[in-house]
Amino acid sequence: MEFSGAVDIPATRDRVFAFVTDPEEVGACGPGVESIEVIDATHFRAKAKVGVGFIQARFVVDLEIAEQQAPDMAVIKAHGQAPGSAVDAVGRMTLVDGPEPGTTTMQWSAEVSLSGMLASVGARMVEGTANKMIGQTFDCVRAKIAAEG
Amino acid sequence: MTTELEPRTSAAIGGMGHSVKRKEDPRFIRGAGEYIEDVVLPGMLWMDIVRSPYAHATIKSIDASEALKVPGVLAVITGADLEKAGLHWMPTLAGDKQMVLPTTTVMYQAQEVAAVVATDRYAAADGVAAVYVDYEPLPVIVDPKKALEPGAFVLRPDRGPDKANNHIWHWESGDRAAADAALASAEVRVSEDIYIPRIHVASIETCGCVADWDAVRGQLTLHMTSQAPHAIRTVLALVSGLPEQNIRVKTHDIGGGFGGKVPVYPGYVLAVVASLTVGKPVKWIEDRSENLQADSFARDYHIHAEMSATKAGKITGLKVKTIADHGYSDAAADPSKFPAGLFNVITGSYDFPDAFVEVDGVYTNKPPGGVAYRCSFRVTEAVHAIERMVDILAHEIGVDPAQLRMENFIQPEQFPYRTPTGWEYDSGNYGVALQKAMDLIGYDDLRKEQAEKRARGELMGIGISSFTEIVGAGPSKDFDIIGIKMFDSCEIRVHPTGKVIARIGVQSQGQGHETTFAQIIAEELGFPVGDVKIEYGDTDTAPYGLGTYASRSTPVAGAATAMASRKIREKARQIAAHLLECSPDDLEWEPGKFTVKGSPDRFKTIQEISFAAYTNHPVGMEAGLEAVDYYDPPNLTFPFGSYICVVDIDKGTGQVKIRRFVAVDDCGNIINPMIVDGQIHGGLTMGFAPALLESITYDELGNNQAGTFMDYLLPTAVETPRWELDKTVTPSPHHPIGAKGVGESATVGAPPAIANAVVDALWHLGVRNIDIPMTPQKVWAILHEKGLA
Amino acid sequence: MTTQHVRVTVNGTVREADVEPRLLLVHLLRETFGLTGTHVGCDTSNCGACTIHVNGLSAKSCTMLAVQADGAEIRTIEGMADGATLHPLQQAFWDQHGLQCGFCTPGMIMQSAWLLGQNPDPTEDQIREGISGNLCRCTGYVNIVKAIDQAAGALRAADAAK
Amino acid sequence: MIPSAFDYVRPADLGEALRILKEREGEAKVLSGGFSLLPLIKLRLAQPGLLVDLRDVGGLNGLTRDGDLFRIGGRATHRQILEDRPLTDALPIMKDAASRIGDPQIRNWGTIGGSVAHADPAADWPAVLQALHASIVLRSADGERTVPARGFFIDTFTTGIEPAEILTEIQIPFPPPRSGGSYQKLERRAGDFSTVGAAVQMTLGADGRITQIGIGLTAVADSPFAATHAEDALRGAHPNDELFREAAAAASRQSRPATDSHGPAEYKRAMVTEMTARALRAALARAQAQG
Repeated sequence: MEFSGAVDIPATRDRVFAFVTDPEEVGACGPGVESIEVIDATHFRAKAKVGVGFIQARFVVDLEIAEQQAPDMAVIKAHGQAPGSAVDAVGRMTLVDGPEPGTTTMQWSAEVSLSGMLASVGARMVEGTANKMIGQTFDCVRAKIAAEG
Repeated sequence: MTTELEPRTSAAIGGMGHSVKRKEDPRFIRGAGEYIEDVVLPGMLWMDIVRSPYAHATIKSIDASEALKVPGVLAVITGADLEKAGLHWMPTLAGDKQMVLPTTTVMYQAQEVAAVVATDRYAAADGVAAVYVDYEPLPVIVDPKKALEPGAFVLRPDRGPDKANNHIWHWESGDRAAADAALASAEVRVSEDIYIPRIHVASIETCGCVADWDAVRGQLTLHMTSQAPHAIRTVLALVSGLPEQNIRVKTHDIGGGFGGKVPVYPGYVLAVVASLTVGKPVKWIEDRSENLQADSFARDYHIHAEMSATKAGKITGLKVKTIADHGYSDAAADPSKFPAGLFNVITGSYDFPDAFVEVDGVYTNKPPGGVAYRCSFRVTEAVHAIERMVDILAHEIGVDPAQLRMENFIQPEQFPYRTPTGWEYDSGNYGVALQKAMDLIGYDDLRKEQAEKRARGELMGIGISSFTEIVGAGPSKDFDIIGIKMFDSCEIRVHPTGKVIARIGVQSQGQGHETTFAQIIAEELGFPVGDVKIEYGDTDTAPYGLGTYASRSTPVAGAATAMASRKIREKARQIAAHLLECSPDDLEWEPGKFTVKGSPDRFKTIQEISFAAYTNHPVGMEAGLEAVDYYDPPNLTFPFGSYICVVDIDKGTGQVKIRRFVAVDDCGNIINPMIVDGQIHGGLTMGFAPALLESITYDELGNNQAGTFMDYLLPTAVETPRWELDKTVTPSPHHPIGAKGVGESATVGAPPAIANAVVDALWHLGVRNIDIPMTPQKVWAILHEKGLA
Repeated sequence: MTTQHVRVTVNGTVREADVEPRLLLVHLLRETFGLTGTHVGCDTSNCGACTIHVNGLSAKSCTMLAVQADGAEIRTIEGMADGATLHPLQQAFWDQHGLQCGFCTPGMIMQSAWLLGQNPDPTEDQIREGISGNLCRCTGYVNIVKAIDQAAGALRAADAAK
Repeated sequence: MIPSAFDYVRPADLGEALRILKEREGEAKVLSGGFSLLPLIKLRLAQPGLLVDLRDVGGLNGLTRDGDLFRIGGRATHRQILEDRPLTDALPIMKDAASRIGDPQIRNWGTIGGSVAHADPAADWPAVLQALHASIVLRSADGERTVPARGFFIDTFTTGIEPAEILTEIQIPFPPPRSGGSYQKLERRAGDFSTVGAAVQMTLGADGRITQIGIGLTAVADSPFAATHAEDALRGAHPNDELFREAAAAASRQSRPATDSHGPAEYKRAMVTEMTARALRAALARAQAQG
């Protein structure tokens, strides 16, 4: 599954870049994240309860900032597992100056692979759900940064 | 000749030709059958299996610590544990090998990764959820054509550097040059790509076992769902090193098999290892998703067929090239010499001067494939291809498909008939069967109706399938499974009071062996069928046999039963002569008694003779009345039939509705007409299902898209057509009772009749082929493309 | 592990057990009470092999919790025959060869019994619709339909004789 | 398939049920029938901490006519609805839908409230209730509210129901004279979830024009929805086949189906057109048959 989009954020590229590469900050925006454990500067592990409605699975997700060029670009790889299911994703973010001075446009794309029971049994809900969760994640990023003023 | 067989025995005896009510039914209708899940042993533990979400991945680590904290969990078994004992690999029936548990890499979604042993099934399931396996995904290959491309990821490096690709084997039959020549000089050539997708037998009972290791006695008893318990015992002995006499395989009642219970699955081996490890009986029962996702599959054949003919419609040649997707391991139950089964029966019911067929087996990231769906030896694939091709040719040259078949059938006087791919058909009368089906359904009127409807823009189609089956594997000169020859056996013991117990090497999964085998003995010896008890499925007591699949019970073990009966009859003749004080040659046999020729009041009943065998046998003769026979058939048997199907297509939705379906079958002499009809009803339904409903598909990551009965669509009573049956009877000349086997005929014959009907409804729009299953969305897409929907 | 007390009447006999709330009703019957005539075939309530009667209504016991049945009247295949006398449906399934491997049979008979209670004289279409929640892999349904029709006749005749 | 552990309570009345839901908000899940919920729990795709079984809660399974309203209790089973002649005579669409849900065993135990609160996008009732302009009554410990079915279904498995609320009743307006409805369900096999379902309820005026129209669609978006564009095209118009085809096409354009095992999105969009047109024709015939 491939998804992409763009979001305008009322902050500088430096600030946005710092936010999205800081596990503690960006982690809280991940869907259903319950805890974040920072392993090193580019590796962290999240525990997240994700799903749709009351259909939820507890995933352990290993995240890695696989590439970064401050303050323009970052690639994050995720590898998550729940009993019987697994998810692998690569998210790419490119930051460019936004329409207003001092704002940033984040262009993003994500490739998501779902394996196991959820993919077999939940196929008719997976794509819509993944799309929504990604959208919520970026909305959250914008909202949090915007809230800093 | 094709005549109905009149029973030779009275209804009280109940020999061949009587619709004797089944002896096994009283327990089933009371819920008193004993299926594997009903087996409970003292101290029994439960095993459940951790399975891979990935279709291809490296296992970085397995952390069982949390699982071992779950109350009730006693042990977690991993591939590393098995490796220490050399048990992490096992052989498949096709001579390939398969992991029991992986040590480094998983090869298909839902592959077994670890086993959890616990005090009950709920704790075991909790344990499974608590095992954490760290995977690193690898590239997935689901398309066998991509698997064959140069540079494709090599899935089985364990096969050695000289096999550094995903090609398993090449197999061919017939004369390539002759077939090429026939095609090159043909007036008419037709060719088509036909794909027959993966399907799953999905017997309503899943697989399972209870492994019971008795350390004190050094005895392993394996209660299991198996169609071939003796072969399993031998494989277990070879793999485990346990002495074969200390292994007992016991099958109990089996809730449907259809071939899916022939292979050895890792779960069985794991339960044995678990019982050996913990010293208690261990039960493992698959759930439905495990069954649909991980057990062996049928079909998955990518066929390219070319056929040549004269303009007048005389067929001249056939050439077929096929890619066989076996998943990550070749787990077919085919005889060693036949890696593509009996696929070279593909010339079907037609008199082909020349034919050539080749098949290449390929590895992909799917569960091991190549077993059965009510037909294990690739006959369904062959019949589908040839019956589709004959129809395409008929439409192409504008000859009615029934007429084209009639003009190209092997004629009755040509039997025994040798095919260009090497088979010798025993007997057949194809034209009579087709004509009977045409008369029954009112073929000519249907063609008129179709023409009228087509003029009004309505879509109606008529499809024929005139199949030839090949069953009864098999003659030991050619047929073996992992080296064991494919004979089968029967042992009969007549007790002094004239009651009989017989044990057979085959295994019922619903076919009614307890009744039909008793009828064979009733036919041959005249004991009333109610006095004959049939046993099977316990390797400690039954004689060795290869089991029940490929419609082989009647052709092979049925013959053994008749031959063992005849041995007993000969001894009985000696005893009767002794009792009647005459020469054995002066005695006449009729079912149930020997009579002195010309003296109808001087006779001895088989019951009297039985008693004498233990109380008053001739001096110098061994006491008792017993015989055993291991039957090695001289040839296979070739049942056949003609099916005609009428469909109406809903242009709005693409839904295909089967309006009528007539099936005329010929399986030679019939033991129990009621049971034969039941087999045909079931077989037709398992032919209908993959034609319109069932298939297992995978996404590009190798996720099984039909992992529950919510998406793997077994037909209900609502969709299933109302089958109309009739018969012709052409006995097998070489089988002792002239029978041929019928369990799979209808599954083999039905799909092309349905496919031909659907294509027939759409041919005028330019449609040549639709691969099964012909789902509404597939049919709609065609109608849409043609501007009709 | 918390348990709850369940008391049910099964085929006329009161039976009790302390069970985990998650215990499926089919497992209470099969494993706690040893009534193994009720089978599990699919786990997703598609196949109907686990069909029983709960308070007179046919139900799929693999999709019901044991605790949900607390206080209920349950009838299973083991409760259908009257001693040596088979229920007319059992007799008809035998007469008409309405079973092969026998695995779906108990559920099929229990659903048919409920169906004939609702509709004593069903048409073939109504029979087929009435067993549409029960999958049989062996018989192609032809003889099952015949058996239900035979039993319907027998039950109507027995009713008329009363 | 074995569920993970949970607690279970079977409150004796509605008050107790609502109190428990409030006390254990977030982990408690209402069980009403269970034929939607338990398969998911067995697959461990849902792992509630507590199931609150409404079996003993009385007064929730009535089917009554109250003036211009049909009141259907949340615990009324599909079978009760199927067999309720006053309801199905007035609203044959209810029988169309009830007779096609699952199989007989599921209809014996599955409830309309359970199905509606579960909000599977492929379940049949939500589209029917939207076509009928039904209302949904929700109770909590703090009181009761009645919300329109339209707008209730927010997303896949997500409705406007709050965690501490129980769906107690469905209210359906009694249809005026010259009304007819139909539910057309396309399924792969008997008992399957819908590939596409189209629910239509219409009322004709004395002049034959369509005065009231409701169209609900099943399984072709994240949640069942009302095909308002099609309704707009039909309201006030004289019914005819061409108009129906246009309206059905408008319904299709408003759908957002996903490609899955039931078929590609393109096929489903086409089936929205087909099933909606069929439902419109059948509803019209029934409305006209009423005089």
